[in-house]
Amino acid sequence: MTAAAPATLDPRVDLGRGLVLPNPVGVASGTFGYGFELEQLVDIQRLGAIFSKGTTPRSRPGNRPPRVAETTAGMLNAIGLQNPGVEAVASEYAPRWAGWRVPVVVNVAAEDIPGYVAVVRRLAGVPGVAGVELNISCPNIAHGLDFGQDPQAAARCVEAVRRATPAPLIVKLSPNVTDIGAVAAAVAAAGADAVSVVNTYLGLKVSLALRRPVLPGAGTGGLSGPAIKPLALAAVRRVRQAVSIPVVGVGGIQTAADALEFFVVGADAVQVGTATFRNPAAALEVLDGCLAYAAAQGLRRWTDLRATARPADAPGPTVGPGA
Amino acid sequence: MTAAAPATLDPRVDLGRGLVLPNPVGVASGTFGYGFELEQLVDIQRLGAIFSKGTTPRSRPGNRPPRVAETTAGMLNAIGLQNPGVEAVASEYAPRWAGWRVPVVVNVAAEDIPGYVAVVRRLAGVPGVAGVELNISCPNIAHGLDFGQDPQAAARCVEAVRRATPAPLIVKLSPNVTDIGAVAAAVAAAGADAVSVVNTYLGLKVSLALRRPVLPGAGTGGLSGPAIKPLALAAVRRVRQAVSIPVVGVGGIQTAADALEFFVVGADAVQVGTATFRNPAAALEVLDGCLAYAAAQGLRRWTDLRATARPADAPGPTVGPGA
Amino acid sequence: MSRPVAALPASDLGRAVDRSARVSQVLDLGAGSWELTLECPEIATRARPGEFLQVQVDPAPVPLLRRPFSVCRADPAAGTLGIYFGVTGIGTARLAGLTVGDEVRVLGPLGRGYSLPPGPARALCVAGGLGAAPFPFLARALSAAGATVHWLNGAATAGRLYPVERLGAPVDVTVVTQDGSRGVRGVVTDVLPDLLTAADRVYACGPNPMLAAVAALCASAPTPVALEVSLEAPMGCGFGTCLGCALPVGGPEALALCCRQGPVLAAEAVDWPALLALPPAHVA
Amino acid sequence: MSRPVAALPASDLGRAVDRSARVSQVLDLGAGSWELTLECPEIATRARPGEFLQVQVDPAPVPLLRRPFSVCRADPAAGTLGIYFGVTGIGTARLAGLTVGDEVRVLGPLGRGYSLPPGPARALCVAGGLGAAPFPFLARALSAAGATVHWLNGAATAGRLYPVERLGAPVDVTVVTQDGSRGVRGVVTDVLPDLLTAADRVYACGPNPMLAAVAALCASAPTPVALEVSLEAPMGCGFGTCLGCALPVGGPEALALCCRQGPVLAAEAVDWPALLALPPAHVA
Ligand SMILES: Cc1cc2nc3c(=O)[nH]c(=O)nc-3n(C[C@H](O)[C@H](O)[C@H](O)COP(=O)(O)OP(=O)(O)OC[C@H]3O[C@@H](n4cnc5c(N)ncnc54)[C@H](O)[C@@H]3O)c2cc1C
Ligand SMILES: Cc1cc2nc3c(=O)[nH]c(=O)nc-3n(C[C@H](O)[C@H](O)[C@H](O)COP(=O)(O)OP(=O)(O)OC[C@H]3O[C@@H](n4cnc5c(N)ncnc54)[C@H](O)[C@@H]3O)c2cc1C
Ligand SMILES: Cc1cc2nc3c(=O)[nH]c(=O)nc-3n(C[C@H](O)[C@H](O)[C@H](O)COP(=O)(O)O)c2cc1C
Ligand SMILES: Cc1cc2nc3c(=O)[nH]c(=O)nc-3n(C[C@H](O)[C@H](O)[C@H](O)COP(=O)(O)O)c2cc1C
Ligand code: FES
Ligand code: FES
Repeated sequence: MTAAAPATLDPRVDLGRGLVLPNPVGVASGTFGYGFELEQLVDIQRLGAIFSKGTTPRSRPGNRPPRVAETTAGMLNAIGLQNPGVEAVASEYAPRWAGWRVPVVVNVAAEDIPGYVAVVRRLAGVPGVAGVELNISCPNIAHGLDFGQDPQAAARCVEAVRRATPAPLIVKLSPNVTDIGAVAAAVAAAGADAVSVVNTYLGLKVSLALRRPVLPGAGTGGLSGPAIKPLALAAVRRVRQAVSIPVVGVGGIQTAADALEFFVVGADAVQVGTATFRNPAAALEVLDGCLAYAAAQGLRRWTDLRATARPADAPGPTVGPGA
Repeated sequence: MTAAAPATLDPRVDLGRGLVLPNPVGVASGTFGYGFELEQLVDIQRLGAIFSKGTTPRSRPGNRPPRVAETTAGMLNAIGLQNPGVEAVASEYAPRWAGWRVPVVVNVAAEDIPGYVAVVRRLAGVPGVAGVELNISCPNIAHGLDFGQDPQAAARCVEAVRRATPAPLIVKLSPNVTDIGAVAAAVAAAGADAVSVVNTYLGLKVSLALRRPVLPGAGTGGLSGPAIKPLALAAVRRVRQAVSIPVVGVGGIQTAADALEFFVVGADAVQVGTATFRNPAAALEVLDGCLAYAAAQGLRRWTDLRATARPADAPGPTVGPGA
Repeated sequence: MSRPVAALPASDLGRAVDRSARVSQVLDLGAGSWELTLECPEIATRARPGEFLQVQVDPAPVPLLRRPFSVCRADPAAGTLGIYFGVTGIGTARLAGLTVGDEVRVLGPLGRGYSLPPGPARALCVAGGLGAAPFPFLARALSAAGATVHWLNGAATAGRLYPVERLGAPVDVTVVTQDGSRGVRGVVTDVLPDLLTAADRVYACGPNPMLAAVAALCASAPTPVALEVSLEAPMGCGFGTCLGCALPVGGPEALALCCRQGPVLAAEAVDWPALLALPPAHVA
Repeated sequence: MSRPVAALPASDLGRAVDRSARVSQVLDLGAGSWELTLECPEIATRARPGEFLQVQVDPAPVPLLRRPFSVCRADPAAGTLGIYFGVTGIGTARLAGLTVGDEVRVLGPLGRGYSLPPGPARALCVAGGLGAAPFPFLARALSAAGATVHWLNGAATAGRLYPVERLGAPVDVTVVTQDGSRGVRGVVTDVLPDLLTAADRVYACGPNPMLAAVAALCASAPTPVALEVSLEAPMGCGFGTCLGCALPVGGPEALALCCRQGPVLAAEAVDWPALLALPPAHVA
């Protein structure tokens, strides 16, 4: 696989409906604000995309503290969707994004379908908004589960949103499900242009000194970081088998090698999340590493990396995990 | 909570139907063989219980290699239930266990309900077998999912096994589900005496050099180790809310503090798994640490550690994770 | 920038840089406290008193997050930064195990620091234990700005006192220890009322209950004295994108970001009852 | 003990102990290879050639698993053990960064080693690169047992050759490098046929393709020569409970545990085609 003949890489990634990322390395929702903080620290214009903080119909103050807690090679967060609301995003932030080279995709959250619809309607056609990423890992009051934990509920939500906006629509899947492939298939059928895989895993940290969970309320938070990378890779592979729309891989990516591994299991693009907290330039370093690898290996598209069918290398049975 | 008056700890844990562990720290299935290897290295008789390697109706050679792969603060395994079959366990191993102080619980796996029933029948009444732990994270041919991923399938399996044996019956739950509480409730209603929470998480590791998953077959394996501790704690807490039978916590426990955290969220006993690979004496060190803590804190039962209802410490909304 | 829920000014991130810094001194101050000197000319030049650094303690992802530390000393001439810290967990244990020549990544300066008086003033620094960390830097800056500085240095026991003799700035010092092993036996708030009469502004850093008590005394003094406090919150990032470091600053819905709007806040901005109801930052 | 699927004898775990060992020497041998000396009298006394150690390289859980290394030297008098290793990933990088006085946990001796000839014999050790690791110990033991030892030392290039001069045992040495930078240009199997004629038994360690080629030559020699090879497998535990280190030793269903029934196996027990079809251990 070493590059004999010179080959030119096309670094772009088409996520559908006209959303073409200049390169496959974006930054994950909730880890990069609305792009303005890090603009002062790193060259954000080189990124493949910025996925904004989750944005709701109205402004939200977020959860009471503490909101983050470290775990082994991971972190839990229960921010509670603190955000200024879609109106501020559409009227104050988007005009600034309109002058940026990096596409900004607005991550959208709401408590019910009308809420999701209201947010995407407000964002429809707003210059500077390159697309929307639907965070369906929000509590679905009607069913007691998150929208993203039930294929039918997820599909209904996506159908409604699809009707409400002509914007490129990426649906961000929750990994806290029995079969993420089924949810992916449901939202693809409902009109998603692409899926992001995955959101955080339901976790909990205990304070032994206090004899109770560290985070308030139920004590649970979303686990992210290197600890979840093998789980996210398995999820991406499952989704890749279930749908043919583009897949954006996310979960524990710290290095270019991590990102390239997501391409191997079928991701078309990736997002760098928690790694930015450790290293504000993480996503750019991931991008540079991927480009260097592509050059060294003579890749022409990122999909060149996809795992080919596994050769039946040796006989013998194979059962599932935990065995 | 410092011990003013002297209090005496009762270290025992009653898992139901006569299975009383001398202390709450056992070793997890698949990480301690059938107890004989480590017998030569550490004082296994002080353990709370040994949960054996998964045992099937007939001997199994297991998966082809490679079978294990390291991840950040975790490991994947796809052993494929290599085991000598229930007959060898009942006739050769159990007689040796009969002379041991440490209770040995046989972990049981099969491909279908008749298989599970056959194994527990063969073990019923065999001296040396203190109980059975039903590993329902096995592919359920009829449904395409594991038994443990579907509350109804899990319940049917447990009901059949319950009828087939008078032995103490612990059901080991898969965490790869939308709601582990629902599965726990279903198996409790079906006659489980206790539940173990959790088995491994579905994960995958990629070899970039080979451009394919490291493990053979589908490439997925079960993730264990410190990386999953926050996930396992959340699962135990959810199960504790869903059932009133004893809960055995397992997942990422390395230290006494880790084990005590599981008691805080509602575990009655714990299992140490992957940590044994790093340190063959891990479970004993966890036990000693728990006993020292109990003495220092004047605990009388391990359940004294359970989180009391969280005070409404500060106002403000709280939503789910990943937000 | 994310719209802060509380209308407090936010720090200027344009001044922060992320650099690999060489450890040039590791000083064991006893009782589990340490001072580390880092070669980092750019940050040493930019830092102001009360600002903080995000230190990546290990190249391996355990611990995953950086650790926040106040700038304890900044010597632009030498190009060095100092941090003063106590070993309380895995991150600080790793830091204490560093040796001269090791490299750590340091992001800073971050946050909003203490405001220096515009003209000559009588400044009082109130430190509780490791809360002394920002004061060597602040005291020198205050002296340089023409202020007189009184340092009220409190700790549980003598061994836990910041060694003020390391200061190199002309300060008056009052020492208070809970066990009486040095200075006055008691807590800082026992002697604070007397010192307040001779102070125009107070700077405090230490455990939340101490800060709350100091705030109450400053507000209820015959002539109320302006107080700035440095607060802690568990941090995901340190630069305002995780929204993890919320601190209660008003009614139930008013939260400020410790890393951008703090860590130094005017005492009157803080919702003290809500702050005291939080679990200590070190368990989060 | 778990019933091994392949009916090969298993190691005696009763001899293994888990100890904290002090690093007493760290030797950079160049080209990314290192020799580490560990103070560990109990294991130094018990170890036999070809057995291995499970080394916990970091107190933090990254890397999580111990790393297996052959015993390269065991000096019961000095109470020391030596390992010879190449930096190939995070664990070996950590090991190379250790300094004298650091402590690492070492579990051993583990596995089944090379069998020593009962009486005088002509032994041939065939080493490929880092596969030299078990041979310093083996060569000394062979000499002590009255055998003559010929060491066929191969590597890609001179810098990657084990420095046989460190041996301190009377051995004949033939050096082969792929780039011809020292000794014969070529691979060990180029010169092996000649050496085989003067050998009663062959011991080999190195990459699987080399071992397979050596096995083919030993089996097809005019007088077939007994060969023992040391194999690698990704290991979860090192002591037989994870069942992770399976190696193909027979038909499709016959697997042996590298950590208990290996790492040294008789060449004829190995299913060479199946072994060569596996991905290299270092990607698992
Ligand atoms: C703005 C700011 C400035 C600080 N300045 C200093 C200083 O100059 N000297 C000093 O000794 N300490 C200071 N601290 C506290 C210091 O950050 C913690 O002691 C340190 O993070 C503990 O890390 P650990 O890994 O040893 O502890 P662990 O308990 O293992 O850390 C676990 C997690 O909790 C967080 N955490 C633990 N304690 C605290 C705490 N007190 N505040 C916030 N997060 C915490 C850690 O950052 C980490 O994410 C400061 C905190 C903040 C927010
Ligand atoms: C019985 C035995 C004896 C060995 N003796 C030596 C020796 O004396 N000198 C030496 O240089 N190497 C030896 N090896 C290989 C050595 O164990 C690996 O080089 C080492 O584990 C690499 O660790 P890492 O963290 O640097 O690499 P990584 O690639 O980061 O390790 C990732 C995972 O893969 C495993 N792994 C990586 N390479 C190998 C490998 N070659 N074999 C088995 N597992 C691997 C690691 O143990 C770890 O679990 C031996 C292997 C075995 C099985
Ligand atoms: C502090 C924090 C806040 C997050 N907020 C959101 C959010 O608002 N919307 C969303 O869809 N995902 C959110 N996420 C999830 C991330 O976008 C990402 O899916 C997840 O963290 C896994 O990737 P990582 O391991 O690279 O961080 C958040 C994650 C973190 C750590
Ligand atoms: C190598 C290996 C083999 C395992 N085999 C089994 C098994 O046969 N049956 C079972 O129920 N669980 C099995 N498990 C799961 C463990 O018992 C445990 O539930 C899981 O590893 C989580 O705990 P830990 O993080 O402490 O290892 C296995 C785990 C490992 C690592
Ligand atoms: S620490 Fe992330 S916003 Fe303050
Ligand atoms: S390494 Fe665990 S059985 Fe061999």
